[in-house]
Amino acid sequence: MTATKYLSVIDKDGKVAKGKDPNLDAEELRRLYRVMVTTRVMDERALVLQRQGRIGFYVPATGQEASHIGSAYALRDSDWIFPSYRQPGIPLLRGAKIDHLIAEWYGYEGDICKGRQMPVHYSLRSIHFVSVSSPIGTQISHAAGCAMAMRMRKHDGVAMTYFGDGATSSNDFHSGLNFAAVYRAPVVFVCENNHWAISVPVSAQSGTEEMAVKAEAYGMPGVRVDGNDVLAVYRVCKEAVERARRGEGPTLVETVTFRMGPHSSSDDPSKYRDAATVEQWKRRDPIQRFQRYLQQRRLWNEAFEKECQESARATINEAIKRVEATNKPAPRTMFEDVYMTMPPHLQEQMQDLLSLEGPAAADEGAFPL
Amino acid sequence: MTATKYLSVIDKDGKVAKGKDPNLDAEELRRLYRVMVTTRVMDERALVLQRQGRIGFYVPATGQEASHIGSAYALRDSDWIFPSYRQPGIPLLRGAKIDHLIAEWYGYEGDICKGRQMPVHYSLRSIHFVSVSSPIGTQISHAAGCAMAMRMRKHDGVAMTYFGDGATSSNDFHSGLNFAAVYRAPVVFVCENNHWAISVPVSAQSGTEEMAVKAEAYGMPGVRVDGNDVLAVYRVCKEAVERARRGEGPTLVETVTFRMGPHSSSDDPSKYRDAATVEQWKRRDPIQRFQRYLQQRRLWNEAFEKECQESARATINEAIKRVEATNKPAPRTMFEDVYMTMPPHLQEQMQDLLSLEGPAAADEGAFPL
Amino acid sequence: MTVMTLIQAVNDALKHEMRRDDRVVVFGEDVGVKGGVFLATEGLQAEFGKDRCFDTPLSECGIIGTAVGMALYGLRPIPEIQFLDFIYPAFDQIVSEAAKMRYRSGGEYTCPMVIRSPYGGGIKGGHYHSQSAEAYFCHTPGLKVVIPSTPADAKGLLIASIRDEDPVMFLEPKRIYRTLKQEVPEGEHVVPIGKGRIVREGKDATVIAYGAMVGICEQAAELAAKEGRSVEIVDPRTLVPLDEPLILDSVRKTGRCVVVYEAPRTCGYGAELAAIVAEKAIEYLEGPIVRVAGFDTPFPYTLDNLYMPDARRVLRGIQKTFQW
Amino acid sequence: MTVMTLIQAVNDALKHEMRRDDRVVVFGEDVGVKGGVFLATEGLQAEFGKDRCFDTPLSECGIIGTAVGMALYGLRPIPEIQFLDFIYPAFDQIVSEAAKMRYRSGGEYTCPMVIRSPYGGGIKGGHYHSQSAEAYFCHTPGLKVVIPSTPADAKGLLIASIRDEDPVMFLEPKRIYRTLKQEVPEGEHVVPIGKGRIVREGKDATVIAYGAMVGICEQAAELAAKEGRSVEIVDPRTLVPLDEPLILDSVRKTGRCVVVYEAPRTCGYGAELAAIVAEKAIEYLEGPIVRVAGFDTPFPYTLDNLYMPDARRVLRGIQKTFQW
Ligand SMILES: Cc1ncc(C[n+]2csc(CCOP(=O)(O)OP(=O)(O)O)c2C)c(N)n1
Ligand SMILES: Cc1ncc(C[n+]2csc(CCOP(=O)(O)OP(=O)(O)O)c2C)c(N)n1
Ligand SMILES: [Mg+2]
Ligand SMILES: [Mg+2]
Repeated sequence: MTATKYLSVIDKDGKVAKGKDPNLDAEELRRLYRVMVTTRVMDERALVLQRQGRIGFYVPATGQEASHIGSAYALRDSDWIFPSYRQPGIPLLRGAKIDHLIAEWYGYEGDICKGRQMPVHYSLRSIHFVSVSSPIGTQISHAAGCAMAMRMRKHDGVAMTYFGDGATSSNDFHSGLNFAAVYRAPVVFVCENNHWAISVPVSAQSGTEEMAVKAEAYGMPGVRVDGNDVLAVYRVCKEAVERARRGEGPTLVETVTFRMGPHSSSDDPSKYRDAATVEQWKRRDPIQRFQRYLQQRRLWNEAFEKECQESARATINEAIKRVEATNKPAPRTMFEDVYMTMPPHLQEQMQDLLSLEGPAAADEGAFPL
Repeated sequence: MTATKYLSVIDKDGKVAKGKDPNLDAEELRRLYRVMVTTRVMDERALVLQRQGRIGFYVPATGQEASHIGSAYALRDSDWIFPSYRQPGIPLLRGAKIDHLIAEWYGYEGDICKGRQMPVHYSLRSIHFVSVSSPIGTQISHAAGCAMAMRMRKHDGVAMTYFGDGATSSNDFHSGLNFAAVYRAPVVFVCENNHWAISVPVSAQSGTEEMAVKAEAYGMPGVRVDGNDVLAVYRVCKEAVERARRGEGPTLVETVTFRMGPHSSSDDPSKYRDAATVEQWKRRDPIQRFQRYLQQRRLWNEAFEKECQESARATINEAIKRVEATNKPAPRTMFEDVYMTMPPHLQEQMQDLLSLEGPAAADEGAFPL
Repeated sequence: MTVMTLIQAVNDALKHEMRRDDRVVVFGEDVGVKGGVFLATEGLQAEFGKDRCFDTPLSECGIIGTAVGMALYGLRPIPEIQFLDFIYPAFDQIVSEAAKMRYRSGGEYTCPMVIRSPYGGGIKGGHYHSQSAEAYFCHTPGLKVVIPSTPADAKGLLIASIRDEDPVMFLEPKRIYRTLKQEVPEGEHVVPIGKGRIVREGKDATVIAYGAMVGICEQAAELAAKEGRSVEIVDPRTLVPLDEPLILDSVRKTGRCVVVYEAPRTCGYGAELAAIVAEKAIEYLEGPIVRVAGFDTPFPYTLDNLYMPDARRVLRGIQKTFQW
Repeated sequence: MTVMTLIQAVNDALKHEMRRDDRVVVFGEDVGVKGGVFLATEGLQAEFGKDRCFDTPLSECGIIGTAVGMALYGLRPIPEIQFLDFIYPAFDQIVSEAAKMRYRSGGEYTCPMVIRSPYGGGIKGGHYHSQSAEAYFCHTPGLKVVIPSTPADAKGLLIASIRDEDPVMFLEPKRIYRTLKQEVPEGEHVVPIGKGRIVREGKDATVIAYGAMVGICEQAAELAAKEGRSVEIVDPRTLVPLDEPLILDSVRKTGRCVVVYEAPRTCGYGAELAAIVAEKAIEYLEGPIVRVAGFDTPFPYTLDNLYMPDARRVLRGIQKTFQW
């Protein structure tokens, strides 16, 4: 854990110092909590499905719920999100259909992406959640460009983009922040510093301990915040979002958090990090922290918890059942959406495949990462 | 001109405040001056040759002599230089053969690069001056890599790399500085901020007014220095070089200077910048400034000046004559050095060309940039 | 009709589309006040303001990355890459993002944009101002690749590209930016993507060429005519999607095929043309499919006139298809 | 001889060369403690220390850019790109710098290095963990491109690549990293660059394939044998420089040619193979040159088994060369 200071709001007993509480109303607070719990439950279910061989791969976000849900909560629903693969709670926060998410894991018919991407690479246009890419960092300059467009068109939207500590080394981090600063684009860059890029620690990623300080290079404000404190994240991001909306330009927000699980279902973190640090961070669990706050405000009790957990589990399990009853996309779909209309050479290739006789090769291989 | 402070050593009257003078010996000072003058003369001659159609293209460095010569002077001859196209004085400082430089402009037989690159893209291995590339910024990560290698091998060399304000936006600026910082590589990054990237001013290049501040993002020191003051540049770079050699890691040095001429022989700067600013900078000419200093120290007089100018002109003119008496490289050379040994398919292509009858197409086209 | 050079036709098309559709924005290095190093964007900033035509920082990665973001948001970005040789810092954004966005999002997100860039040899630009990189983009599903060879086509194809719903690589043969003048229709003029043209009719051999090579092939065809050989020249105009029927019909008619391109020979676009013909029309062939191409070396400076295919080399290629 | 998988053979070759030559350094994302996501570099950091095997920041651009600098200084860098799909941020450094350094410096500066990267489909990696990008590199003069298809070749070719004086793209077919076990010579074992191999002799048709497609073609050849057709399989092993005589001899002997590759069809390396045969051996052909390739779409996740050429498709390709 780093020595540098950053904003926290909820203390270890769930108390908030005067003047620091964003004073969200009861319904909203409970909704936030419910989304965080559902996100956690979804992670757990998915990892089980993966181990059972029912889905091929998964990327858990356990431990990072406050970071991405608190920040996204600072936006209007019409604002645009340019995510990485580690913000599964945002679709839940914005009311995406759970079936869409789970169909994506399976890559089945009901998947908006038509089985073209690996699990958790959601794309949900209806909630302005832009298609997740695997290449690290590419979404950062998209967010800058989208925000530049908003500004040119004099719209009052804001773009928010998410990426990890590893992504700060990418080409797109540099160009995205530079362009955003030069054009004063309304964008908030959220760097979720979870201390690891697969097996590479932050100390081997950057000459700086902090990520927020990188904002200096672009002449924009950089803010560091306790990423396991949903209210602190919300407060800091709310300010950054308002600043952007006022036309005052971009902000880099660093949420200091920790990747509690493996990088993905294929990773074994015990090979490269010690259990003690993980244990330390367990005590800072963002859901428990928020729970204590709600308890303080008498918005949480065992019954509410039970209801949250059970309804999350039920919703997810029912969706899994529905999705598992569907099929893989038809072979024809493999040739669609390369272009708006299918050009002759793809039609020919499609006919070629569809006219084939005999059984196709079986699936093979297991994903290592 | 920017308001921000930076180190100057020589004042407008050629005086140096006590304790600031690096106290170079007389011979060395005069040598530095001579190199600066020769560089300026070379620029002037080359632009004339270009206008006369004797060479195809040229990139002047007029106004930036102190910046690149003063910095390179802080190195040992065995240290490595990773230049851009705007440090023509460094080969002169390091004693490169003038014929090699001029043959490169013509792309004739005597050109080390065998006529493969445009003028001023020198490559001079014997003086550790690494092949200049046109793509902006790529040399920055080479310098970092070279310095990493020096460190791994426990050699005490230093790498110095040069690039413009525009290059700070490049992918390689970001990765080069990041890698250098992470591995504490012995490298000095010299950003020659000449205020323009062709027609794009610094204000449209970066959200910051300074370039040195970008060092913060990498956790390395950033220093801003008067780039038209050869002693100031030398002092700052000397410190950075020593720091690197002591194993304390990289430094970003920003030399604040001005591109007095066009971007290249194809550019007309009157289209995008006003004459007044250029006039203002003319008064800060680095050669005149240094001359006043030498005068103060009684190391300069009219006779010395005349001798400097004339010998520079004579050396260059004689070399031009010698080079113009040579020929284009043989067609065969076009196929060499793609690989260490020529593979069969290139041999075949070479035979194919050499067996052709009839006159080849004439040269055509004029370079626009 | 007005007589225009190819670069003027590009400028005309940009103005036409910017007037017609306020979602169209043009940006890149030096495209603003300077109007681009070749003046393709001259006058745009003056007419349309700095929001619609602006200079960018020196980062092709950022130029294309932000263009993707703008396209996603609903604009019609036309980023300029100053020279095609400098597109590689943006390669990831083009190949991994722009090209795959529609597919990977199941068709929900799209990236309509036109990446304009001058390419090819012929201006004494040497190593890094002369490359022909079209094959990289042709090998990337999701991109369209368009190359005009005349001023009228430049205007008509650029307008079609801007209106296209997919990302288009619009590569301009800089060698003929100003060497060729031609009548170009004023105002609306659309040349559809996916349709080639017969540059010259002939019956003994088909030469396929695009960009600046079309003119070279016309010279070679004249030379061949003197030897009594009637050469047909086909210009595909769009490399992806390709007008295969036009090419195959011509080859089936003439029975001979020469493919000309200035990029390095190995794995160039001409290899694709040769492979298509060898798969679909081989039974009509009366000679080998001959490729006349740039050499498999980087682009040289002094000897660039020897590097680029010229009429002599094309003529010899034609002759070879008869030596069976 | 020891029985090894392809990935073990890679690891063995790296260790062998690192022991032999202390200028050899290995680096990339997760190659240190973790030993690489496929374990190609397992044990290297433990044996050779952090100066010679180390993790890097998440920047392919920086990985290759610094590798160029190290090579210039005299080291023998072996950067790993975690998946070939992620090489594009480094494309500029590879294409503009590593590939052109020797040429543009008149031979004074060189970039001997081996860029290792797993490529191709078959591990359920979908869109971004499955691509076959070899054609981009084959089209780039100055690079060598090597692709092994067996453990023994992997070791021998990797050692040859490390000792080569030019930059080599060493692309490893990840699909067969562990599916194939074979005896591999211990210690010194060099397979020269530029020499292909006959995988299987035959007389009726030649199938050219490399990487994971070699095994698929062997299955197809078995099926064809049942139909009474004797198929010869040629594995070029190095795509650049290519063992042309081996291929042309085989095609001249069999009179039929099928080219198999899993990359997108248009402008893939197979187009080059087809074009070479169509120029140099067309008079021996008794059927069209058939390409069996990946489709011109991005790589899908769920349907990846349909995307990659399988024995059915190769068999049909063979059959087509007989239907003239
Ligand atoms: C350009 C690129 N290089 C490498 C990878 C392989 N990879 C996938 S995730 C990852 C680490 C990402 O770390 P970070 O940015 O911190 O995000 P986190 O996974 O911690 O959320 C790597 C190296 C990739 N996806 N893209
Ligand atoms: C990657 C790349 N993009 C564009 C260009 C075209 N270009 C040549 S010089 C230049 C401006 C460079 O500005 P700066 O880095 O400030 O250096 P200066 O010329 O001022 O010394 C540009 C855009 C290039 N050479 N490389
Ligand atoms: Mg991380
Ligand atoms: Mg500059």
